[in-house]
Amino acid sequence: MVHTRKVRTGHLAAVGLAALLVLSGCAESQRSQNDPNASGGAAKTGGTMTFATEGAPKLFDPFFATDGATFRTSQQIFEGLVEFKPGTAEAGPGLAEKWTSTPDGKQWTFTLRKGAKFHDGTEFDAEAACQNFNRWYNQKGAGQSTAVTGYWQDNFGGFSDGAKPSLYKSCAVKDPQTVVVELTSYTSKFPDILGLPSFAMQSPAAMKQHDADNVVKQGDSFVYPAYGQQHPSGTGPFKFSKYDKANGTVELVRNDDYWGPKTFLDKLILRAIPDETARKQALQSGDVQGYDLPSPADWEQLKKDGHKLLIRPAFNVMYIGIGQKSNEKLRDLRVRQAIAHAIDREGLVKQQYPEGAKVAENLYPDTIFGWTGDVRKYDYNPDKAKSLLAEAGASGLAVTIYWPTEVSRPYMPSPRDIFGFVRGNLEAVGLKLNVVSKPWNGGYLEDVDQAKADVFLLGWNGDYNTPDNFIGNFFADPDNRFATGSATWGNQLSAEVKAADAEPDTAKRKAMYEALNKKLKAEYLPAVPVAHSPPALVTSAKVSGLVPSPLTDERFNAVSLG
Amino acid sequence: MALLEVRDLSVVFRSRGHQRTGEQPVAAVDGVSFDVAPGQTVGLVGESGCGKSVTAMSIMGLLPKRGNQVTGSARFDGTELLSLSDRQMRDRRGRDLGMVFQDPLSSLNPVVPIGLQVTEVLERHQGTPRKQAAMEAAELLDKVGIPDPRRRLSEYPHQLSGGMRQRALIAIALACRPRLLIADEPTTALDVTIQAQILALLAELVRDTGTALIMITHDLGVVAGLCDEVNVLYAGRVVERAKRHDLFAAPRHPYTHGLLSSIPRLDSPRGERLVPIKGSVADNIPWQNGCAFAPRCPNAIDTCVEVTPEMAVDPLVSRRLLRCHNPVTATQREALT
Amino acid sequence: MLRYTVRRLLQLVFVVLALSLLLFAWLRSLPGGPVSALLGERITPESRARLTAELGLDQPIFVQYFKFLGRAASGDFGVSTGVQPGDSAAAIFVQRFPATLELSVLAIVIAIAVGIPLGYLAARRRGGLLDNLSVVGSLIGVAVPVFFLAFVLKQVFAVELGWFPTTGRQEGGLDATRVTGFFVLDGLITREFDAAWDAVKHLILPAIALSSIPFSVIVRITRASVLDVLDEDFVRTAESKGLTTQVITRRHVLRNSMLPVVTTIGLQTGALLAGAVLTEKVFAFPGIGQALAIGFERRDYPVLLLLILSAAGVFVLVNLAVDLSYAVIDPRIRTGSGGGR
Amino acid sequence: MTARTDKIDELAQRAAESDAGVSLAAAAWRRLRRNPVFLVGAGIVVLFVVLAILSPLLAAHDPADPMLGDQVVRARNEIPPPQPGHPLGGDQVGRDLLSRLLVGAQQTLLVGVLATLIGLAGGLVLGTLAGALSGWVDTVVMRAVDVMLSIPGLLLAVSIGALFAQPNQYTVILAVAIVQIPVFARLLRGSMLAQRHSDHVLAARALGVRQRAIVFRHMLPNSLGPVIVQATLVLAIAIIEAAGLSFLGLGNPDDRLPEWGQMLGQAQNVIDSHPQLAFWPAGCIIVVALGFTLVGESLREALDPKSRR
Repeated sequence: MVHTRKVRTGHLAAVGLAALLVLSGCAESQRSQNDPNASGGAAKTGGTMTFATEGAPKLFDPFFATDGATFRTSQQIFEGLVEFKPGTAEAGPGLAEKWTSTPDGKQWTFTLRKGAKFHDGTEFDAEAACQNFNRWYNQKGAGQSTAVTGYWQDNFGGFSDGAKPSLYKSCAVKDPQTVVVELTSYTSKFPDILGLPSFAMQSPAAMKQHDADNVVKQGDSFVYPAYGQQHPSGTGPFKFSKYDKANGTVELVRNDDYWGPKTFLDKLILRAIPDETARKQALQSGDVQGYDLPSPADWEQLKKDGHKLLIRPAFNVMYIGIGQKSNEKLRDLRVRQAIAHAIDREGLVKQQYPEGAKVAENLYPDTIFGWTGDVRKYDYNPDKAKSLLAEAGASGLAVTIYWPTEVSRPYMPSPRDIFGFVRGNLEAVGLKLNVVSKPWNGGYLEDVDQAKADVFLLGWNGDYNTPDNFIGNFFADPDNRFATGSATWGNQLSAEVKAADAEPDTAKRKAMYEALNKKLKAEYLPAVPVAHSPPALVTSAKVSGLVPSPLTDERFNAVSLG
Repeated sequence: MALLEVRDLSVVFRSRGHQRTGEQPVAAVDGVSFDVAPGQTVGLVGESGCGKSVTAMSIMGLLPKRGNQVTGSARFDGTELLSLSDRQMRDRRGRDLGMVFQDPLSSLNPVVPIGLQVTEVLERHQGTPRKQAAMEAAELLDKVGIPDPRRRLSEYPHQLSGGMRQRALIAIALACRPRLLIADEPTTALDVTIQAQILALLAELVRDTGTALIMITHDLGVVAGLCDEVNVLYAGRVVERAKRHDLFAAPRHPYTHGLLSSIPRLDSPRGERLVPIKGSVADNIPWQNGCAFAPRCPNAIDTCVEVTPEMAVDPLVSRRLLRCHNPVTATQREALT
Repeated sequence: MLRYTVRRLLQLVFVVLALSLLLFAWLRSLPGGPVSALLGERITPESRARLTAELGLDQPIFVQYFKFLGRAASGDFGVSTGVQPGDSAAAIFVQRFPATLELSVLAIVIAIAVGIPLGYLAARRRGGLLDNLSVVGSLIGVAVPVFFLAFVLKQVFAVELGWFPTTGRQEGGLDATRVTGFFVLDGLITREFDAAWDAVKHLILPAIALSSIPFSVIVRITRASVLDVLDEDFVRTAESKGLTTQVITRRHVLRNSMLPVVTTIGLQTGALLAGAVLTEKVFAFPGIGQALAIGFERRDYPVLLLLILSAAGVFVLVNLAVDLSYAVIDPRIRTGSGGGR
Repeated sequence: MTARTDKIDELAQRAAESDAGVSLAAAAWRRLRRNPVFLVGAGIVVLFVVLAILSPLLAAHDPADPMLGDQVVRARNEIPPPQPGHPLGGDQVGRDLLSRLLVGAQQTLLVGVLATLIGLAGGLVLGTLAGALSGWVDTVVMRAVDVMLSIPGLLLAVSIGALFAQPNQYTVILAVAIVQIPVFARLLRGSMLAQRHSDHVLAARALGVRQRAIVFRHMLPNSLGPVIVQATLVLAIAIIEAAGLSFLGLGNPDDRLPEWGQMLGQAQNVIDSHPQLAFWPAGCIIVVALGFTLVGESLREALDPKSRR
């Protein structure tokens, strides 16, 4: 120590400099030399676009993912047999040009696109397609955890070990351009679900080389193999270039062997900026050329500042759930109807929701099959609500109501303010509220799922364009967050939902869903649909070609700068 | 020709914002005059608060600029110290004028090695290069009687004994062979045996180097051992000035007499009782209204509280200046002993 | 000295262990956590039960704790469930620590470089305008919520004036090479000076915001301490030697007034992490602080556990370093004897 | 017996005075009266407290009532502008901003005071335990304190805040308070250790006074000076840290009774489009925090015997 004191700052500096030199000796710039200048992108073709997202991707193998950030990236790299038509939730041709099914809807024949190549250079053909199906079906160990293959289990059920029944049966190669997929039963979801990001086609060779299925449970979570971390290989218009974790940026580059029109951008950089305000300011200051999910409160200002606001068609629903379990008064339809009448949904939507938001009458938006406007409507009518409560002998009923903190969902931009509004409505009709607010991931979902709440605010973002994706998810299992199982009509509801989903005949199915929607409003009313709210994304003025998707499935292949 | 001529030196404290609080400015030093000849040792004696330290500080130019008003004159070798600029004063301090302080521990920088504290003076005033300065420093320490000086150079004040520290301080003060050394209560903080050594050391040094010395103390014993001439201060003024022997033989001012008879003396007959000065400084009256000491003075007469006594040659004993209306007479002294 | 150091290190171990048990037990007892984090909205009671079993979260807390310790010993602190899902908490720490270190260092350097001189001048011109300004200023500096200051800085200098970037550590487009994880350093040693400069620009605003509190405290302490030293006897002695003002300042005043200042600097450096949570959130700066902020929001318990523990560790280590540095400044401590004033 | 205790009390009393008691307090007060810093700070604090107490009367409207709700249009990011009866306009959901600020004063004071008191109480218990009966109690308590002190204050507060399953006003207060416990504990222990060997305590002990009596009659009173100083400073810290918690989303989710930190935290997303929502509460926090800090600092200086500043 006495010595350190003797060292004069001059020496220190010298030492530091020396250290630097030594380091620089062993450190070389690894910049890709042909870096077509970063920011400048006046030309129609070329340039780099940086797009700010809410979160960083968990990994790059969509089959193991359930998070939007991962899909946002993987959808640029991968393509599925089925692709949703840009700007819609409607299934259309993808790597499969067309498909047919047997009347019973159990056997599907897909005709594949010619000339598609994976990024690792291997061909995409029937063989590869079937290998993907079998990969999904044959997951083992940790791969069978709901946390890892959530989408498969939600949509196809079990695995090859047969522990749980599976929708998938087999995949056969008819010729290099044709595959035949067999299902164990009919579901309205198929083949739309093949458009889900999780079920995109990945290069069997690359997956084999990088051990794609080697998921390991470690401690409280799961560790994914090199493939998902480093070497995703699909057929999409962009190729994975690198993931700079320290900086939270994913870099994608143009795939010059793409079978379709090549991208205009040389580079697409997806940068994670969790804080919403920070994303906005990054755009305003030109650090990024666009970002996801601007707060509705900012829409007006962003447009004023000359940015392009792209509003997605609303493909979600926000509802006020009414639990059937703990509070038996709520099992009385009149009480639930009173709640429905008590809520000023027009007022709420006007005040707290972005433009383009609609008051919801069904539990799913009208773009989806089976929607009907001919349902019982509950107008805002406090007096009616009061009298209904009185009839039911539930005046001044004490109700436990849950609302989530530390979260903002597309269907619920500002839970605090929305709840404030709802609370006012409910207290106005004399309900005694026992308010419980919990962090979204700090107990809220948990409690709500265990039906601890009498009344709660929640919603759903659609994955694909079938009723089952909404009400199927809600009610197919009577043991759900509404605890419909505890209601006299609960099991009937579940049965009806399953039946409708399993009905191959389109006309019949439509009728069944419409009937179901009517009953959900008039007889069951396990939840009061409140609003369908369009989420948005925003880009700077010079960005063009980005098409907002109801499924938040935007592709950047047609995007250009300037 | 005197080395230092102090004439009518006054220091007035002005507490900040005294106008608002209406406090009267206090004169800590009130028209003090004395001379110091080369090689001579002059004592400034008095109770604490009588202004002796302030006198020294003002000569050294160490009083804070703010709140102090210094008037009069202090000529050092013909130059008026009081009118020197801060820079010019810095050049003289440590070179022409050295000073030794009361508390050796707090007066040395605890985090700087002794050596550096000595050499820095040499570097400052003589531009001595480090190495050589270190050697000189060692010699200095040796001269002030610090054993094993080389090793001491790298040691820190807390590693030295009290006496050693005081010696070090003296070494620092004498490093540049100043012509005038001011020692402000240099022995008060030390225990008796050490006191004697330090005094001896000082005496020896001033003799060898021909340095003039102003010895500031409240302890007449110290004076007795060292000083050629003694100035007794009371309430900011010199009340008696005399050669050492005259003073001790026959104190004239009642205050001086009081001081003397309040300290034990070896040569006094056994069974003699000590006579303390009654009262305290608090009883003083301002000089304007007469003699500040009057309220405590056994000899006080009416004039003492009416007429301010002036400094005058003692009518009885020549070579002595006195500020008193009614000095102590020989008979009185007899009566006491 | 050595024994002292060892004792302190042992104490550190003790502290960290105690903390880890505390945190672990508490975190585990909380709702949410890994399961909800992994399953999110799609969760169903059935899948929850399955996953809970799979992850062994149904075992008694102590069993879980010791398993955790076992894994921790091999550097495995679990996998992030919210901040960077899928990454190991350790990896997140390793990857983000340099960012926060860069930021903290710059912040504390600013605080010291401006704070100490200002404090000294204030003391020298005591009662003067500069003095009063610096005193009041330093008090205000403590009173302004860090994140608010950060907001204002960002709004004015990044958004309105556009002098600095609003968020992040570096432009993605720069394609900078990573060597050490310290972007500025990397830029220098790989001679990608544009990258280094860009990283610096990203640091400036957050660093200023972050330095506001340490700066204020340092000014105050320096001023007070210098005032104390100024009327020490040895300063008078130094004056009586006719030394130049510079020498007196440097050798006699400053060195003696540094002890309390160093203590403060230590404490403040440790406390920077707290400020970083707020500042990094505002500037979306991918460091430890941001990870903590997101971790709290998304209840990422493995990450929180590791980061809070390491924060505590760093804090204790810094203070140890400070105590040791006394010895460098104050010989009375180094040479054991004497004690102190 | 009584005679003896009286004697001791008298003895200790004298010692106390010579130590930290009346005389010093008086001197301190004399210094304070002249100190502009203190006067400004005290002015702010008094104003704030009065405001807080009277706010229910002063507030023109119910701070929880979204009376201007119909002027809120999130889609166009419109909130009620200043208008007759609502000089500052409304907030994100149309509640009268001025009324919220006024009532906010009360809640803020509540947070500050409660947090400080809890911290003080906790510290008092621990510190007294450790300081009074040294030995293993001291060791154990101080180890615990060290553990807590080994996390930077705000970080600890945030962690604690995050660890409550269901945040509310009191979890916030608690989070902020717990952080202060070790600080107070340290403080008390220190000054009590210093006193354990002081004359009056020794005297009392010599005369065989019961430990408890010594601690409570003689040691505690003399330790209060620094504690009071710390308390004033902590009040400011508590208010600021509460704001920090809200900013991180760990604040009190129920905003019917507003608190400035909460208001500031909630305004973070509209700070650029509706700065007033952030700047009003922020301004209030800064001024009040400054007020308490000024008082605290000037108290500290006044009570510090060797301070000439």
